Amino acid sequence: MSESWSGFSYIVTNLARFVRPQEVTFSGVNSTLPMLACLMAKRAYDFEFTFINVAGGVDPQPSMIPISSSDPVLAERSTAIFANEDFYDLCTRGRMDLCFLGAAQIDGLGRTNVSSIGDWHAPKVRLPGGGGGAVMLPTARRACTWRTEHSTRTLVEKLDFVTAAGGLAGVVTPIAVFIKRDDKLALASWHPEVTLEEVKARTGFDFDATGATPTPLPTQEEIDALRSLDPTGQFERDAKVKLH
Amino acid sequence: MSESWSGFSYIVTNLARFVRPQEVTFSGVNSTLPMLACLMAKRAYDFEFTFINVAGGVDPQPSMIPISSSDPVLAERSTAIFANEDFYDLCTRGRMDLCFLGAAQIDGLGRTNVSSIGDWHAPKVRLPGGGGGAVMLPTARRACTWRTEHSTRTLVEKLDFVTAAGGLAGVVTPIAVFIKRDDKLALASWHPEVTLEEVKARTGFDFDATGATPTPLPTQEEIDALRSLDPTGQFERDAKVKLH
Amino acid sequence: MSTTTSKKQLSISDLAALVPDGASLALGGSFLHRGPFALVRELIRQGRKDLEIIKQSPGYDIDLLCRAGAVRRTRAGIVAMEGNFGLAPWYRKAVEQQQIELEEHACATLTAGLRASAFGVPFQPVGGVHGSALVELNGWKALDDPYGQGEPTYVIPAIKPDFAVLHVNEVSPDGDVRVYGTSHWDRIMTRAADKVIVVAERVASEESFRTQPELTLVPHFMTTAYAIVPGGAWPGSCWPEYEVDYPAVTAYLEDAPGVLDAHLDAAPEARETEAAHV
Amino acid sequence: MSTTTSKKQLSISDLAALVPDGASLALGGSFLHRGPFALVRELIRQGRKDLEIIKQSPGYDIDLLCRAGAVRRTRAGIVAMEGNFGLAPWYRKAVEQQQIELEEHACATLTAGLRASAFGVPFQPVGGVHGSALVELNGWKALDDPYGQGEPTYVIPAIKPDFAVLHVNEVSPDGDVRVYGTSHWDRIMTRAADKVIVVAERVASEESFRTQPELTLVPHFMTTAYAIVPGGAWPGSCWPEYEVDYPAVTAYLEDAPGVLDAHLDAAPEARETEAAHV
Repeated sequence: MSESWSGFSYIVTNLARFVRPQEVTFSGVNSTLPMLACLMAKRAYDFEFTFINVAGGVDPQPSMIPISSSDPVLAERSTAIFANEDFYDLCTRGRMDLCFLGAAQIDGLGRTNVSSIGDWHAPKVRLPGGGGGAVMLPTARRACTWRTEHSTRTLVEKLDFVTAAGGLAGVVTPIAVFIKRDDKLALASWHPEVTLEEVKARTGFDFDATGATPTPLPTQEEIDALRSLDPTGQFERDAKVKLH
Repeated sequence: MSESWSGFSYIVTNLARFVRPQEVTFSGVNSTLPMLACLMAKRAYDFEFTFINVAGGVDPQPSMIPISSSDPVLAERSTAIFANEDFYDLCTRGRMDLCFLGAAQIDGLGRTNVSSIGDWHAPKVRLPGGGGGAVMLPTARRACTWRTEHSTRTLVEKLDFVTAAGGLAGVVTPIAVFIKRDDKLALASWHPEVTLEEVKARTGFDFDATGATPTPLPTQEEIDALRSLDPTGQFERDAKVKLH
Repeated sequence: MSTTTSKKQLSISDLAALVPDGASLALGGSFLHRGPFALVRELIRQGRKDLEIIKQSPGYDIDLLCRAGAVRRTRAGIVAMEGNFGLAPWYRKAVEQQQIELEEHACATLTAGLRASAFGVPFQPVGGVHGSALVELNGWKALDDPYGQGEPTYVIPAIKPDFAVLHVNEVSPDGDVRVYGTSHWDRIMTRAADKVIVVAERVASEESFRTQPELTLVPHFMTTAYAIVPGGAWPGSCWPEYEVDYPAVTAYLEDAPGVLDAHLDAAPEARETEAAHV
Repeated sequence: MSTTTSKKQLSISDLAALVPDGASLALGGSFLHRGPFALVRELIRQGRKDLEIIKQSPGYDIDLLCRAGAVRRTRAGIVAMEGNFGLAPWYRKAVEQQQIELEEHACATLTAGLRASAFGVPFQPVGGVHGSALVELNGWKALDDPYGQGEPTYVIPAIKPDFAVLHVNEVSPDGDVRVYGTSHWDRIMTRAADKVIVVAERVASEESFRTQPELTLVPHFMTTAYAIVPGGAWPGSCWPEYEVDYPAVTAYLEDAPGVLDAHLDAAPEARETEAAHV
């Protein structure tokens, strides 16, 4: 562990910590950080799990780490091609243990907006849209998301549009980890370099913080794994994550 | 053309004559005679059509002619595997031009029974069952069947059970060819060695015979094709077709 | 992944032991072709009872199970020995004498029920069926198109087998599955069932799967366990390994004392076990 | 079959000419990966208008078509350039300024609509969706389970594109199609659409297809016509042939006069035509 824990490393590492032994874990499009988290979990943790992804890969052996999280290299030397229809069906029939889904806005019930900022019919910003969320979030056993910015713009009291409901099991930002408790997002831990008060001030919804503590620092295995995935720091620079 | 046209050759040849240029034609399980008809059409007729079958074959090049019409050799050197879900969907979405389906009893509306002789709940004979018929007969563009016995037992006034409705486009027996006209079976032609009166006497339902004629004799190409498919006459012996 | 390997590979008898009395089994293959017959025979040897058999086109398998008295209920599209063998005699007798319950389907309606399970929905629309007496028999419901575009459409309730049981050409050490030629309805069965168990002709290297992942029908994480039984689809075919053993089917169909036991003893998995004990 | 061959192979411009103004197109691939981009560019060169674009995850393709003013409506799940390129700027502008109509889907609801067409039924149940505002937006209906087992389930109306347009690795002379790596949603698009048109990296021999028929994604009888354009998925990837051309995407995204034309002229199919004219 270096002198400080970067927001980039904080997000990737804490997403990786949602991965559990023997489970099926999925990462999708527009999801570079979850992709790195899944690959980190394969390298850092001493247990087996199945990593499937939107490129059709099943426990692939990619020859490089791609910029695009849907890059076909993520199916390189896969043992099977598990294409889009297949992994969506796996999810809707209740067999997707953990999936990572993108979000622009998140509310206190763990619902997401990926559709529009402002009115859907006359949007200020047209966002990417429904994607996996509306179907996967309510049907995956656990769905997690992340934001590279922790602010009242991203963690909101009220979504501009409810693209997906069903309740996130986890949310990771540069400074905090939320989990689901009583069908709401509750704080699990916060970045050791910020305070609980700062997390509250920068979050648009109220949350329960019972039992929350500073997040345990990354282990040497986690640090080594991320360094091996991003040896030049290019992913970290591209992600432009800021703690403050 | 030999001295007489056997019932076996009559059925296979007249089934083959339902095949049309550029169409997709399917043969299924328990369907040795349609299988031979499709292979005959490939050899005897100077036009292209796509032959798909229940073994997943698409215009295969089988190294032998199998006893079982679902034998995997029927997908040998196929250009694609078009498995069961795929060909059923092709049919239900209206893209199956011609399919051959089995039947135990046929009524004058071109409906079929493949379920039971006698009451379904206490059958005298439990037949193979629904199979392709209930879904394919109403959704294929044309569905044809055949019987190796032409009698009031097989061509009936009233089915013991209506397994499949929708109306057959064609029925071939050892002595007659029926086609669909005004949503009923009408006689198209009869075996040149029997009479129209015999066909009527041996058929359990009334039918229109307007325009019906003796069936045109097999061409040399049809005769040669069938001989090449059954050089030892084994298929003909196994089929046990009798004219009378 | 090497650690998972040994856990998933079982003997045929241990594989069969995963299936309890009363279980519902979707059996792969079609008629005499690439059916999980070694597993079916092993269930009979172990005296399994009250099974529910789900298959669009069973034949030898359902006949054998009926002959052994192992079946409570079957949900099937078309049942026959096929080839020149005609009807399946012990199955026929079991239905005619009402010893087993039959849910008669069109093949595509059974597939629709499996699709509903695979897709995680309670019912699945199916084309056709209109005018068939199977509708009333099974109590299938037609739903109006809520968008007002199509005709009323029949929907089939979800069918969720406890096990999908396949016979396949190759399995990886970790349980990835590959078949050659048609996959019949094996694919949808593996997506609909609670568990997937597999009998394979042989193990192929993980490397060979990584070289052509497009050929994998079932990824390893869906496979609960497998056994290796070369020739296990006997007396049926397994393309391109072997053809139907017609004399063996003829011998099986003889209705005489001792025929069933002799048939079971002649099977590859029985001979293998015997050989192993010598 | 050799006679059919020449009939199905067309130049990329003749292939594009099959698509009339106002047609609905399901485009294969996903984001920057294995999209039928040569065909999309050719439609723009030919001045096609009022197209309906159907794709779970369009990006470069829909952006280019919006930039050229060729789109009337899109039905999509998620739209982005992906990688580090973020949103699709000309698509975004077209929606924000209400120049095109958007039917926003979850990817799986679009797939459900395609499945309904592929299965020949008017509607298709889909898992999830509960609680999403997309339901009201699109007027999706929930149906009760007529068998009383499951929860009310949303059904999606059939989506039937006029054309499925794929970019693939290999095509046989007669139009059989093979792809390596993931097939994305290409398979269901080909089963849902009225016609299938294909751009391939190369022709592979009929013999190679007959040797491994299990790898064929689309059988020849479903393919209306195809063109051969090596590199045609540029600036995207086509596994395992080539990776994304990131500098070309960056250049495309520049908002300046002449950029669109320069981009179209730099495409492989344009350079090939030019070379042919020299």
